Amino acid sequence: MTGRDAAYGAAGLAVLFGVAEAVPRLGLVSRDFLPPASEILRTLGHELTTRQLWSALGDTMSAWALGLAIAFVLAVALGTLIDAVPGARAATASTVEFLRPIPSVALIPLATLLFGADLGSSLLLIVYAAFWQVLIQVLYGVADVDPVARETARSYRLGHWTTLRRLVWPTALPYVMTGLRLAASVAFILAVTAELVIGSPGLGLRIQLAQSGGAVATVYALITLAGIIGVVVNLAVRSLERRLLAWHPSVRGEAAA
Amino acid sequence: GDSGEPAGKGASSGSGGGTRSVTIGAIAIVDTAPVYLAQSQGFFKKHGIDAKITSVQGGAASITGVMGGQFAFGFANTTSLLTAQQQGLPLKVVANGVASTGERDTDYSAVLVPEGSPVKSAKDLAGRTVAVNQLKNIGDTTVRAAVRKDGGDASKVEFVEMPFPDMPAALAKGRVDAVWEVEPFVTQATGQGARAVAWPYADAAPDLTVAMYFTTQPTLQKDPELVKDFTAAMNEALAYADAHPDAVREILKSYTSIPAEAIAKIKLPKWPAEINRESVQTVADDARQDGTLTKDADVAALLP
Amino acid sequence: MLEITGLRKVYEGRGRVVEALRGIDLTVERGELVCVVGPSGCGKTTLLKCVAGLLAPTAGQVRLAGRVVDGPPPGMAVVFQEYGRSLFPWLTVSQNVELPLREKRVPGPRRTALVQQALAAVGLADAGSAHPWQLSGGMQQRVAIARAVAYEPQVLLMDEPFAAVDAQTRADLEDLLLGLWHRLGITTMLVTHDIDEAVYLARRVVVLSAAPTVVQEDLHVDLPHDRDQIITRSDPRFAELRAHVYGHIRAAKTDPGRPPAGTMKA
Amino acid sequence: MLEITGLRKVYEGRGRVVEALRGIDLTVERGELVCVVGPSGCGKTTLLKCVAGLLAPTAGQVRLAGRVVDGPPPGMAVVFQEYGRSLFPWLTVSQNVELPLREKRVPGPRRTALVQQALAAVGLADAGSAHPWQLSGGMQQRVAIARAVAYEPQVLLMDEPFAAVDAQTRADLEDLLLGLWHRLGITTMLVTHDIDEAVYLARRVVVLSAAPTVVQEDLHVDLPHDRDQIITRSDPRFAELRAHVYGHIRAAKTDPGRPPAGTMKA
Amino acid sequence: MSRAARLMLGALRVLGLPVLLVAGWWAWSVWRPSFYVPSPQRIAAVFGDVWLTARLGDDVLPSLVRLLAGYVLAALLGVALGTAIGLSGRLRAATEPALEFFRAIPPPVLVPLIMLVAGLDTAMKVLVIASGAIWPVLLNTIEGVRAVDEVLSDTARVYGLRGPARLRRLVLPAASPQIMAGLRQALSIAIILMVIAEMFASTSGIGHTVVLFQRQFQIPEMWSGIVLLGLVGFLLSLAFRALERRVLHWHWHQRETHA
Ligand SMILES: Nc1ncnc2c1ncn2[C@@H]1O[C@H](COP(=O)(O)OP(=O)(O)OP(=O)(O)O)[C@@H](O)[C@H]1O
Ligand SMILES: Nc1ncnc2c1ncn2[C@@H]1O[C@H](COP(=O)(O)OP(=O)(O)OP(=O)(O)O)[C@@H](O)[C@H]1O
Ligand SMILES: [Mg+2]
Ligand SMILES: [Mg+2]
Repeated sequence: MTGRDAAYGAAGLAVLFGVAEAVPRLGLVSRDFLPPASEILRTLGHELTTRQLWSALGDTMSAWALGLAIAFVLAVALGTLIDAVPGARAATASTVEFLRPIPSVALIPLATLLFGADLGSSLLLIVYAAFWQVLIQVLYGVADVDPVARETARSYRLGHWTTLRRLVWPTALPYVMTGLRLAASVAFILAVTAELVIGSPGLGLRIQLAQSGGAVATVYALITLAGIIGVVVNLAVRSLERRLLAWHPSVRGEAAA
Repeated sequence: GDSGEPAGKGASSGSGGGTRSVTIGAIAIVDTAPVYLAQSQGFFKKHGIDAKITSVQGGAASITGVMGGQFAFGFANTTSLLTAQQQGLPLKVVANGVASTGERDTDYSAVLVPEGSPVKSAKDLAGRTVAVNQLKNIGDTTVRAAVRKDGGDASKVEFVEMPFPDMPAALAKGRVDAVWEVEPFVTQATGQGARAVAWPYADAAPDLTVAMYFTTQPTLQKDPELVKDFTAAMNEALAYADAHPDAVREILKSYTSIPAEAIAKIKLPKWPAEINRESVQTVADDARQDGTLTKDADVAALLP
Repeated sequence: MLEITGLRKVYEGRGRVVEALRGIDLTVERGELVCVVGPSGCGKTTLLKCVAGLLAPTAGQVRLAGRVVDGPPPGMAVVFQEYGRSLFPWLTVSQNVELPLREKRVPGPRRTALVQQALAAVGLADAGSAHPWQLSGGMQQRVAIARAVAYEPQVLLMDEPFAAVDAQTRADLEDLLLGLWHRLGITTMLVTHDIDEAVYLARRVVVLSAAPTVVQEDLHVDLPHDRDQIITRSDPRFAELRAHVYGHIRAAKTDPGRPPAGTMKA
Repeated sequence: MLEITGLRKVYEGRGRVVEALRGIDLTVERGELVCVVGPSGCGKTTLLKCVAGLLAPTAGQVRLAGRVVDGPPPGMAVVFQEYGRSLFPWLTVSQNVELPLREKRVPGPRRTALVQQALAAVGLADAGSAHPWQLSGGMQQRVAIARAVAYEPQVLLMDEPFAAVDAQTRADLEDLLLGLWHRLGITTMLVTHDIDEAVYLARRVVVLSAAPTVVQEDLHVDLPHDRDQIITRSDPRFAELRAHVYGHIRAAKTDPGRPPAGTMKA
Repeated sequence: MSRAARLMLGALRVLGLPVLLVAGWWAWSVWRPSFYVPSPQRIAAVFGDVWLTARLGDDVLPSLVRLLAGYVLAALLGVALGTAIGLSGRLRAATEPALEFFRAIPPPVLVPLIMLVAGLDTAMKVLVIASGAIWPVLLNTIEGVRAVDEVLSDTARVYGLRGPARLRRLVLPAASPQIMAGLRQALSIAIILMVIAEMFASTSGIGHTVVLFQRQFQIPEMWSGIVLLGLVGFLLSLAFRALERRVLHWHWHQRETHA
C-alpha cells in the first residue's frame, strides 16, 4: 500500500466517522439507541484498558485463526481433488449445492449438543461456514487454467504434483485470495456469532452481555472493534496478495500505464 | 429419542476428597444472581461442589447442553421446561430459580407502551402488536393470561419476536405498539418515557415461578448425592439472595454489563426456595389453551 | 519412428462442425527433420497436436516408436504457436525454462548450466530474472524455444517457432536448431509459413492442402547436408525447390487436392 | 501529420529497469505508409503503443495533426502483435469486427456490408459465426486485420500483422492493405520483421537500432508507386534496397548506433 | 453408450453421493440413537406434514420472496459498486477500509441497527439479506474488473469503447467468470441470512419456523426445515447453473475444447 492509498483509505474512514457522528447528533436516530461516533470511540478506548476485553479478544481471535486455517486447508485440498479426479465435479455438485446454503446457525443445537459452550462449538460453526466460501472459489479458480498453458504442462509431462503446484494453483490463486478474504470475515463473523448465541467466551459473549445489560455504547464499541479487526485483517491479506500475485494483471497493472 | 449421556463432561468426581467438578449452564441475567452468589459465597464448596458457570444464550441452549452432557445442571424458564418435557426430554427440576414479586408495580417484568399511547390496561392490547423475546414461550403465555384476566380478547393480540435489548428502540420508533420487557430494560424504557400497562408475571398467577434449575433423570438416578448437594446449595443461595439485595446488586456488576447506575435502580425479583407448584400448573394450563403446549403437561413428573 | 495413418480430425461444437484433417498419412524416420507447410487454417496445428498426443484423433492413429500415441510421450518438447500463453506468467524466464528440467530430475548444477546455455543461445542471457510479460513478443517466443532446447528432447515439435522475430535473429535461431539437430539427432517436425525457411531447414517438406486437408506433396530436399545461410540459399536448386513448394501452396489454396499446373519434378 | 520528437520510454518495475526507447525523432506525412523494422526487443511495439496513445512516454512527445497524443485519438485502428488476446472471446468473429463500427455509429445495413466485405477480403467469409478460439492462429490474425479494415481508419497502426499467415495469404493481405491505402489515403505505420515486405509495401522504411534504441536509418523507397508482387519484387532496385536494410539490421544487432560497413547510398 | 445407460449414469452422478450420505446418516442414527439426531425416515415422515400444508403459503413463500428480493438487490448493488471500485484505483483506496469495516460486522449484531432504520417488516429482512450477500459479489467483481486482459483493454481504448459501451462490451464480459463465482457464493449466503433475518422480529418464514422448532424441541421438524433449506439452495443453484451456461458458454467452451 502506498502512502497515497493509505491517505485515501483514511479519508474514507473519516467520512464514515463523520456520518456516524452526525446522525445521532442531528437527532435522526436517538442517542439512546445509536450514540455518536466519538462517544463510541471513547467507550472503546476505555474498554481497551480492561483486561477482560483483551482476554476475550484472544479467545475470539484464536478460535477465528484455528477455524479459518482448518476450513482453508480442507477446502483447498477438496477443491483440488474434485478438479483432479475425473467425474468428481459432477458427482459432488448436488451434495455441495445442498449443504452449502444450510446456515451455521441451524447447526447450533448440534454444536451445543456435541461441544457445549466450548471452543469446539465455535470451531464447528466457523469451519462449516468458511469452508464453502473457499471451496467455491477454488472450484472456479482451478477451472480457469489457460488451455495453452495446460497443453504446455502436458507436453512436457509435468507430473500431477508439479502441474498442480506450478500451473493450477497459481491460476486459481486470484480466486483463492478472494475466497480467503471472504472466508476470513465469515469466520470472524461466525466466531463472534457463536459466542453471541452459544455463549462461549470471547468478544461475542461480551457483546451479548452488553446487550442484555442495556449498555448501548459498549455494544457499539465492541462492534466497532470487530470492524477495525476486519480492516486490519484485510490489510494483512492485501499485503500477502501483493507478494503472491505480483505477476497478475490486477496487481502488475497498477505499476504500468 | 434417548436420554442423552448422563453426567458426561458436566460432572466428574474429584479424587476421593468428595469435591465434584460441575458445569452449570445459565444465562447471565438478573434472574441467575443466586447461582453466582452460591459460588462466590461458598455455598457450592460447602456442599462439596466445585462449580463452573458457563454463560448460555437462553433456556433452549442450556437444555440442549444438559441433554448433551455438557452441563450437569441448567437454568430455564417454566415454559421451556414444560415444552421440552412434552417432547420427551427426561428433565427433572432440582431447585427453584426465580419468581415474580407478585405485586404489579414492583415486579421486574412489565408490558410497556410509549408515551401517549391509547393503551391504558392489559385488555387494550387486543388488536395491538406486542414484542416478546421469544414466541411460544413464557412471555406471550403470561401476556395473554394478563389480557384475559383484564377482560380482553387474548386471541387478538399480535406477537412479534425481538431481543429484549432492541425493544426500547423499537418502541420509541413506533415499530410496535407495546413491548414485554424485563429488567434492566423496564427501568431504562420507563426512564425514556415509556409507561407500564400490565405486569404479566404478577397477573398470570400469584407468586409465579418463572424459571428453575434442572438436570436429567439419568443424572438424578446415577448420582442422587450430587443432585441433593446441588439442591441444598442452591436453596441456601436463594435464601441468601432474597435476604441480601445489596449483595445481589454487587454481584450483578461482576457477571453482567448492566451499567452501575442502572443496577442501583432496577427492581429485583423474588428468590423463594420453594417452587410454587400451582403457578407452574397455571402456566401449563395457559400454554395448553394457547396451543403452545399440544398436550396436557405432566407437572408432577417434571417437578421434584 | 513416427507413423501417421489415416489421421482424421473433426472439431464439433455449437453448430459449427469443422473437418480440420481429412486423412493424413505420413512417416517420419528417427532423426529426420520435416517441415510442414500449408495454407492458413488448413490444420497444421491440429496435426501437430495430434502427434503430440494433446488431441485425440477422430479417426486414424499416430504411432511413435511403435507405440500408439494417446497422450504426450516422454522426451518430447513442443513450441506452441501461441507462445505467449504457453509461458507461465508467475514464473521468471529462467524458472520457465527450468521447470521441465526439474520434472525430468536433471541435477541442480547441470540444470542451471542448461538454462543459462539455452537462454544465451537465443540471445536472452540477461533476461533470466524478468517475467514473461515484461518481454517483447519476439523475446517471449525465444523463451519458449529456449525451454524446448534446454530440455534436450528426442522428439521436437515446433509450431511457427520463429514467426515473431526479425530476419537476423531468425537466421541465427534456424542455425541454432540445425546445430542442435546435428548434435542430438532429434526427430523434428516444424510448422512454418516461410517457404525459404522450410527448404533451408528440412530434409523433407510436407505440403498440406487446404480443407478438406490431405498431404498434397511430400518433397525430398536434395540439398547438401550441411546448410549455410548464404551458400545454401544461393544454390540454384534452392530456388527451384522453393518455387516448387510455392506453386503447391498456391494451388492448395485455390484448388485443393490437385497438383498445380506446371509441377516441377522434384 | 504525425510528429514524434525526442520520444523516450523507460519501463520500471520490480528491480528491472529497461530503457526501451532512448530518443526517437520521426515525422510521418498524411497518407504516408511507413514500415518500421528493427531487431527483436528493440522497442517497435513500444513505439507503436506510444503513437497510439496507449502508453505514456517517459520523455518527448507524439503529435498527431498538431495535437499532442495523450490517449487513443479518434479514427485510428490498431492491429496488435498479440492478435489472439486482442479478440473478444465472448463475441463471434462478425461481432468482433462489428463492435468498433457500432461504437462509431455506422448505420446497421452499412455495418453489415462492411463486416462482410472485410471478412471476405481476408478470406474468412464463412467463419463469421465462429468464436475466435475456434479459429487457427492465422485466422485469428486475419480477424484482427478485418476489424481494422472495416473500421476505415484515418490512421492505421499494425504490429507484425501478417506474421501468422502463409506466404500466399500474406501476399494477398499485403495487396489488400495497399489497395485500401490507395483508396482511402490512410496514414499507415507498420511494424514488420520481413524486410522484403517492408520494402515492398513502404514508401519509407525506418530502421531502429538495438537498445539503447534510436532511429538508425530512415530510408526512402524509390520504387515505382504501383506495386506488384511479381514485378516489384524482381526489380533490381528492390534487391538493392532489401540488402541495404538487411545490412542495417545486422549492424543494429551487433553494434548499435553505428551504420554498417559498406553502407549503400539509397 | 445407449440413451438409457447414459441416463442411468447421469442419475448415478447426481444421486450417488447424496444416497451414500443419507445411508451413512441412517446407519449412524440406528447405531447411536439420539434425540437430537433423528433418523432420515423420521425427518422424511414429518417433512410433508410440516412444509406441504399451510406453511407453504404462510412461511415458505414469503421467505422465498424476501430471499429473491434481497439476492437481486445484492447482485445489482454488488456488480455496480464492484465495477466502479474495480475501475478506479483511487475509489478503491478510499472505500476499501470502510467496506472492510462493515464486512467484518456480524449480521446478527447489525440487525438491530437495520431495524432502527428499516423497521421490522419485509424491508428489514431484505436489507439484512442484501447486506450480507453483497460481499462475495462485490469482492469478486472488483477483482474480476481489475484483471481484465491488457491487450483487450487496449483494443477497446483504440476503437473508442468508452463509458457504458466499454462496461457492457468489455469490462463486464471479461469479469463475468469471476462475477459468476461471486453470484454463486451469494446465493447460499442469502439463504443463510434469510434465516438470520427471520430469527429477529419475525412471525413467519422458514428461518423463523426452524428456530421455533429448535426451541420447542421438535427436533425432527427442525431437521426437516434444514433439509428444506438445502433443497431450496439446490434448486436455486440449478437455476443458476442454467443461467451461467448461457452467460459463460464462451468461457467454458474455450476451456473444454482444448483440454
Ligand atoms: N510491460 C513491460 N514491462 C517491462 N518491460 C517491457 C514491457 N514491455 C516491453 N518491455 C521491454 O521493452 C523492450 C522493448 O519491447 P518491445 O515490445 O517494444 O519490443 P519489440 O521491438 O516490439 O520486439 P519484438 O519484435 O520482439 O516484438 C524489451 O526489452 C522489453 O523487455
Ligand atoms: N478448438 C477448436 N474448435 C473448433 N475448431 C477449431 C479449433 N481449433 C482449430 N479449429 C479449426 O480447425 C481448422 C484448422 O485449424 P489449425 O489451427 O489446425 O490450422 P493451422 O493450419 O494451424 O492454421 P494457421 O497456419 O493459421 O495457424 C480451422 O478451420 C479452425 O477453425
Ligand atoms: Mg496454426
Ligand atoms: Mg513487438
